[in-house]
Amino acid sequence: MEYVDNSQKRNLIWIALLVIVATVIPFAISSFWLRIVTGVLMWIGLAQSWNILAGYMGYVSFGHGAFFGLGAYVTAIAMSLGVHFIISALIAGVFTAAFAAIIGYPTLRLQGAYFAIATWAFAEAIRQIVLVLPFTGGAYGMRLPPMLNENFFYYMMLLTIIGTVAIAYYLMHKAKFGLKVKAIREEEIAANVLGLDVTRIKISVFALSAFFPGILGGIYAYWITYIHPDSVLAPVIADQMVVMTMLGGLGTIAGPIIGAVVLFMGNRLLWVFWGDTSFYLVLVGLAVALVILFLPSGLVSLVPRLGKKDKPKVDDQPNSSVTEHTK
Amino acid sequence: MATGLNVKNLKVAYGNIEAVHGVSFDVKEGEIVTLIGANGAGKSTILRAVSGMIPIKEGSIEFDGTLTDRLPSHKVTQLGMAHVPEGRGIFTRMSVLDNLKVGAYQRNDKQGIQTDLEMVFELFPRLAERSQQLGGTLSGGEQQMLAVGRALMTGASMLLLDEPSMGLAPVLVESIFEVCIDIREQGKTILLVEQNAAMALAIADRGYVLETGNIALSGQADYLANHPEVSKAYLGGDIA
Amino acid sequence: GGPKQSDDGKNAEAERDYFKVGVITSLSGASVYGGNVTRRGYDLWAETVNAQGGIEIGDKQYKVEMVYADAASDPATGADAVERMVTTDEVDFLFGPYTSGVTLGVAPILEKYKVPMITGSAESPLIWKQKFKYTFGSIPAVDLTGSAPVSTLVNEVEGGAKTIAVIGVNDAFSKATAEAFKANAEQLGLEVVKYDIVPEGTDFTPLVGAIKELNPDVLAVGGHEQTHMEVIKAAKSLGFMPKAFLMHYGITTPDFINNLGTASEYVFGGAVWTSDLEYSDELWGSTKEYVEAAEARWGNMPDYTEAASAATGEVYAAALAEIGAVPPLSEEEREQLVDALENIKVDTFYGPIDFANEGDWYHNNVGLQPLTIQLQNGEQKIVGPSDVKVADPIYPVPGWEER
Amino acid sequence: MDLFFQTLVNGLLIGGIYIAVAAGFTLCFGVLHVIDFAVGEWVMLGAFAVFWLNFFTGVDPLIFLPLIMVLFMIVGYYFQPLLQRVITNQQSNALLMALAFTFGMSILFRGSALTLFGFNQRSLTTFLSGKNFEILGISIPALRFGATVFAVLVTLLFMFLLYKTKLGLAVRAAAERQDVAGLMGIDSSNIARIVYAIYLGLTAMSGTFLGSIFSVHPDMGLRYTLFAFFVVVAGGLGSIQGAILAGIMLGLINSFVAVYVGGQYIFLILFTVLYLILLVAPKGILGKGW
Amino acid sequence: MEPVLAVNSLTHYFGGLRAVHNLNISLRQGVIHGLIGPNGAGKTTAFNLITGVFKPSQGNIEIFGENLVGKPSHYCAKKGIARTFQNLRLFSRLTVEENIRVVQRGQDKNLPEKYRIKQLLKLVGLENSTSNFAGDLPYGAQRRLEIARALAIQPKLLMLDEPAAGMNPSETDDLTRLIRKINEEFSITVLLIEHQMRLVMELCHEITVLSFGEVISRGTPEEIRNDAKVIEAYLGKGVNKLRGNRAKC
Ligand SMILES: Nc1ncnc2c1ncn2[C@@H]1O[C@H](COP(=O)(O)OP(=O)(O)OP(=O)(O)O)[C@@H](O)[C@H]1O
Ligand SMILES: Nc1ncnc2c1ncn2[C@@H]1O[C@H](COP(=O)(O)OP(=O)(O)OP(=O)(O)O)[C@@H](O)[C@H]1O
Ligand SMILES: [Mg+2]
Ligand SMILES: [Mg+2]
Repeated sequence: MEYVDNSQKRNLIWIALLVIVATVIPFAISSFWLRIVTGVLMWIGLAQSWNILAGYMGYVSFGHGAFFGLGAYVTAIAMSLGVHFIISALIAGVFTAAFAAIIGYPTLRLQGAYFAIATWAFAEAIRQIVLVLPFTGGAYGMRLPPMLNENFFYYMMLLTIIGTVAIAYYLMHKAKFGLKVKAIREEEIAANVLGLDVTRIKISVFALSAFFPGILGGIYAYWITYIHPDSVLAPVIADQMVVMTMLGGLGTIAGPIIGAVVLFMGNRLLWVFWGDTSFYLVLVGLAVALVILFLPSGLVSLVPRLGKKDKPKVDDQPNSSVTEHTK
Repeated sequence: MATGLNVKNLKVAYGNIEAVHGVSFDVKEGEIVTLIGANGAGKSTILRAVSGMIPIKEGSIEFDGTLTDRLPSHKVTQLGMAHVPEGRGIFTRMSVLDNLKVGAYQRNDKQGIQTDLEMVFELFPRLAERSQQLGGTLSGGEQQMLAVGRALMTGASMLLLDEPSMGLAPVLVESIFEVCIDIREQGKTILLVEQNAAMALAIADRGYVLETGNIALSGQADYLANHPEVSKAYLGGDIA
Repeated sequence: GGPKQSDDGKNAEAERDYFKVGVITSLSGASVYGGNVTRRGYDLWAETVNAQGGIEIGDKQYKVEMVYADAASDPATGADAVERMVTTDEVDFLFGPYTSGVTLGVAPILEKYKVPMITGSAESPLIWKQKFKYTFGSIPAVDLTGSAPVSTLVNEVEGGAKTIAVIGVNDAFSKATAEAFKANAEQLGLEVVKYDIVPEGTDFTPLVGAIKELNPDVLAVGGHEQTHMEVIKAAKSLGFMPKAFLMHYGITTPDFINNLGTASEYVFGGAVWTSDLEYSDELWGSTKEYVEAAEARWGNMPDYTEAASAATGEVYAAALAEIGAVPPLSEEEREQLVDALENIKVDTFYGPIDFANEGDWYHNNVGLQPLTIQLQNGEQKIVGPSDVKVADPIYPVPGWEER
Repeated sequence: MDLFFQTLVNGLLIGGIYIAVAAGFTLCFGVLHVIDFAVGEWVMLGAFAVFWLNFFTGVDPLIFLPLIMVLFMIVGYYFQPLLQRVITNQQSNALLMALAFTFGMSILFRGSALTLFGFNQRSLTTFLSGKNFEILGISIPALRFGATVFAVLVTLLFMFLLYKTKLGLAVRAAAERQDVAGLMGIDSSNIARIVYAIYLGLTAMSGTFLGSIFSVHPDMGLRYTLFAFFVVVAGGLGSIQGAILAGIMLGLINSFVAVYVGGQYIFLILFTVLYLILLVAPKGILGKGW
Repeated sequence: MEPVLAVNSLTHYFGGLRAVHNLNISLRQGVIHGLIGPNGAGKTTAFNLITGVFKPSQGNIEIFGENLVGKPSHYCAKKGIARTFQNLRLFSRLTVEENIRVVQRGQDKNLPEKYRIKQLLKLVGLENSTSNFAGDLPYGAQRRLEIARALAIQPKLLMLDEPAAGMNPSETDDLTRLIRKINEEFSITVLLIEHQMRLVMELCHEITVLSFGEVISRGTPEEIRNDAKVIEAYLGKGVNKLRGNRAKC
């Protein structure tokens, strides 16, 4: 018991430190790097959201870019109607979550690769719809009123990301909900037969994993000031969520964070140093392939403490772990 | 040249956990030898190691005079060993007939294959009825029949059977053991893992009792069948 | 807001004896082709200027140093690139991206830091309607340039086209091109028998098949080089030959001609510049000399995008000379530079460059005359408007078999 | 009426192109359970290989088809163990690992091609290029026709291989359970390498056709990854018959939508149809996918 | 008293194959009912129909008088049906403890003593493996874990599909005791599929014999053991015949 308390205290100290560092970052680095860090944050959130679905529930979505893009468009449209940004971004999150719930109902009946491709197909369909709809600007894209305040966007991203990570951590590692989700990943039929409302759980997870990308899309839109189907609805957005998570470590909290930092930062660093030619792409590609080849459990496996799958401690009071989780 | 199977000091590990701790045994040509032991004793692990499905950690395995412990499973199979794995390993997306044909993959004697196919169908008429059904949609017991049938199709000189009677109706359990006897009469060798130790010892020549990765006892089948501890632990007291 | 560094940085930095010039363009991604074309133009300018000792300001010469960043055809990456150029690399001014999308993504950041950018491409009219103070463009928007070739085909050829089919790809530039073609055609009384905007990556055979059935006099296409090549290939493979093909950007690229061979012959296009024009120029001497230099450097005939990009540098040089600012430029000097750019009119090998100060083409170059060109014997010939043409338009054009 | 038949023919021929890229891909998925993200880049590399061969020798690109096949089969045979390493790792989801790995490879290939060959558009001109012949007033583009015939022949050959030969039996067995296939005397790892080799050979060959029908450049692959996914999924992952049918169906939709509905809606309709197919027939239109 | 489970003229087709035909079963509160029959007779299919995994082609399924046809599986579970699977379906990458916790309704500490994780695991002899991954357990242990997991939802009816498969006779005897205990101490009605007659004959109060999807016999163990039809179709003659066989050679 002693030990547990200590380690919790230690964790708290770590978290406190991280929060302080995160808060002061904007004052410590140049605006260029602040931009990059803001981008990193965004990708952490996207990868983490994807991980909620794929890592814990085992449903690999290739359509998550669509939620990001929808979020961006909903925000842009709402703001063009005069709605305040914060409200617009929240509307975007709720909209994408609701949309995911609707599309999830039929789609989540599919398994494995079929689910993956179906999500990809609807994401493409959405991109095409946005291209032809009258109020999305089509191929001309949409412009948002610029508010060029790096710090603001940094903190918005940070806030959302903390929210994503915290919710993912709480739901998937602490609450019983996470166990149910993992049970579905392991054996859907058995989970259903033993009383879990599999359909409802799957839809909730899908909606949750779409909620944050929706908000992030909204922040992105306002941050970059210009959105276009090719920039916010491109398939490569989903691809990157996948690769970042795999790179970092699937089904862990730290994995997507590490993956996003490494891939996005790495990409940008290579881009800064070798970006005057396309050579940096060779390095990016090579790096991804090599990590997957030699570190199949992702980069988290380099840090054993982080890579550890969430296996509860063996103690003589199995009940104690239960009480602290459910609230 | 030594024939049959000769295993010396076999150690097998899954990751860091050693499941079999230095086991030696042999099966002579034309014998039925049975391995009995509780859940998790390491019986299946030994069979997997012998057929080359999993790598071994230490020791040697010799089959018909060839050292096979470093050979991949398809090479071992080509030497004439057929393994009915635990969990049956049915090709679920292939028809029953194709499953059986895969069994005969390494054979080229059309005539012999045909004869064996007829033999299998005679043994398990259900398979003949369902020859076009996909393996995966068979009932559990039907799959077990298919797994055994498929092994018979290999024409191998030695069979490793991992719980062939599991999930089979009592009548079929009998048939399976009868088949074992038939096969042995054809001069083939059988290494049999069975939970139904009474039945196994009833048809076997010799047996080994495995306890948590070690051989605890071995001897003639009758000796084991009448051994009080074996009887208590694995036969469930008196034989029904 | 913004980090202090840029402010102190500027003042703190010691005098430089060269200008730092940022180049943001697509070196990878969807628009890699055009991105590299613009880069060729920018590079040739820098090399030429430096070979001549640099930009002359007062009695001193200042060389230029180019700093590149790949926008990867993505607005967000472009925005990162600009931020880096401005705050870390502290460039004095910028050459802009190839695509309109990236331009729209980076323009607001330039407003924030007050750094001017001239783009040698980005022809979507959308940009100029936003009225960005620090963003300029040296190629006239496509809604302006699309008019000339249509009017040539209607009014300046024998028989005159009566019907037209217009297709375009659904990206900003291509769609604007198609719209311009259509609008001009309708205005000139042409019957538009088909108008369709297709998503990128479609197979053109079915559409071309349908158009063949309608048999219009002209098939006009809004797209980039790849689109144009595919449309021509599709038409040829279906044995369809209208009286004229009308395309816009892309047919002037060397790849279009190299890859299609005789099939590229007689295609009409809109342009604001061809190598046939005879302008004089301070840096290179004349259009002809520029073309020779570009050909020697890159092994290909320059097209109008490459030329516009090369000429862009000359505008900066002229404006800098006019205000007499030396590197590094302070914020004040950059403001002056923008003022100068707004008012200056520079004669280059590319033609006069004169940025509008108001209206829908705000800060876009309105100094040029839109031209109708036609590929004849592998060269772009100006065939209209009549007062500037160097060759007669060939119409109707010979069939596939007669080449 | 002519337009209708012309549209029909165009659709069928587009379908042929789809099938050409999808044939190997579906085999690759069916047997190795790998969704190769780099499929388009293999197409691109195949096209470039032919381009350079043609550039230096001047011989017609189509003549090189067998050579390309062999060349890329060798590449595939030696490349596959790397991929195998990724997918047989026990602690991870093979499907995802393979996806991420091949995603990396696709960036690598694209970046390399861009760096080495430059951004130019190149064209392959074959003896069929730009030719067409007419039957009953309908023009049939020769090159596309050739590609379709090629694709259909290759696919039929595969079906024969897979369902009528002993090798096919072994391939199907290994596809399902490598360990058990080993117990039947099948060298599964070698089979996997052979299958991957065939897949690459085919994909590279289709690159020859695609490069001549469209054009050759480092980014050309993206589009074909799209097509390949499309056909393979609609047909049912791993089902060759399904791929043929799906290819044709999608080609027809493509063509008829372009002509009768509006080019604008082509992809919107295609993707919606794909999505609906998945919902209604989750194992592909023939219900034969994995 | 109302039967726990009442199945009426249940029929199921797989394509053209009739797997279950006109099956009637009625379970009184508290019985252990055996469902036996040759391989492929339709036993597992019947389980799948009752638990809502498949939708029957025809027929009725009622639990305490409430119709279950067309209801999703989790609804059946809520109404009190729990089951195990012939081909194990544990949550392999969850620990033993988690396998149970995840299906429990409510918090462990608020549940009746005997339904708490600790007690359940003790009941099936897995109290020392709480933090092992379920997938790493030996086969027999996995079977027992499945039973514990099924119990954790506090069912009224427990359906076991070949719980003794892969167990040796002495383990089977342990299992026999376990099932009896569950039946008596938890007052749970049990429907059991099994091929090990040792267990079936010992435990069941009544047995239904299926063959080709149809009931061919029903009765007490004694009646079934001596039913010629059942011997012919299913039981055979037993181990002694083999003994004789070996002696021959
Ligand atoms: N794939 C595996 N990974 C890790 N451990 C394993 C694996 N397979 C078996 N084991 C462990 O190795 C030991 C021996 O298992 P094995 O399957 O050989 O036993 P067995 O005697 O065949 O038991 P059973 O009668 O249940 O089939 C057990 O402790 C088991 O948990
Ligand atoms: N999905 C399916 N498609 C076609 N046939 C099926 C399917 N599932 C089961 N069957 C067939 O239905 C019959 C009944 O199968 P079921 O699994 O219910 O048998 P069982 O009585 O449980 O047998 P066992 O004792 O061997 O487990 C079998 O003949 C089986 O082959
Ligand atoms: Mg075993
Ligand atoms: Mg069964």
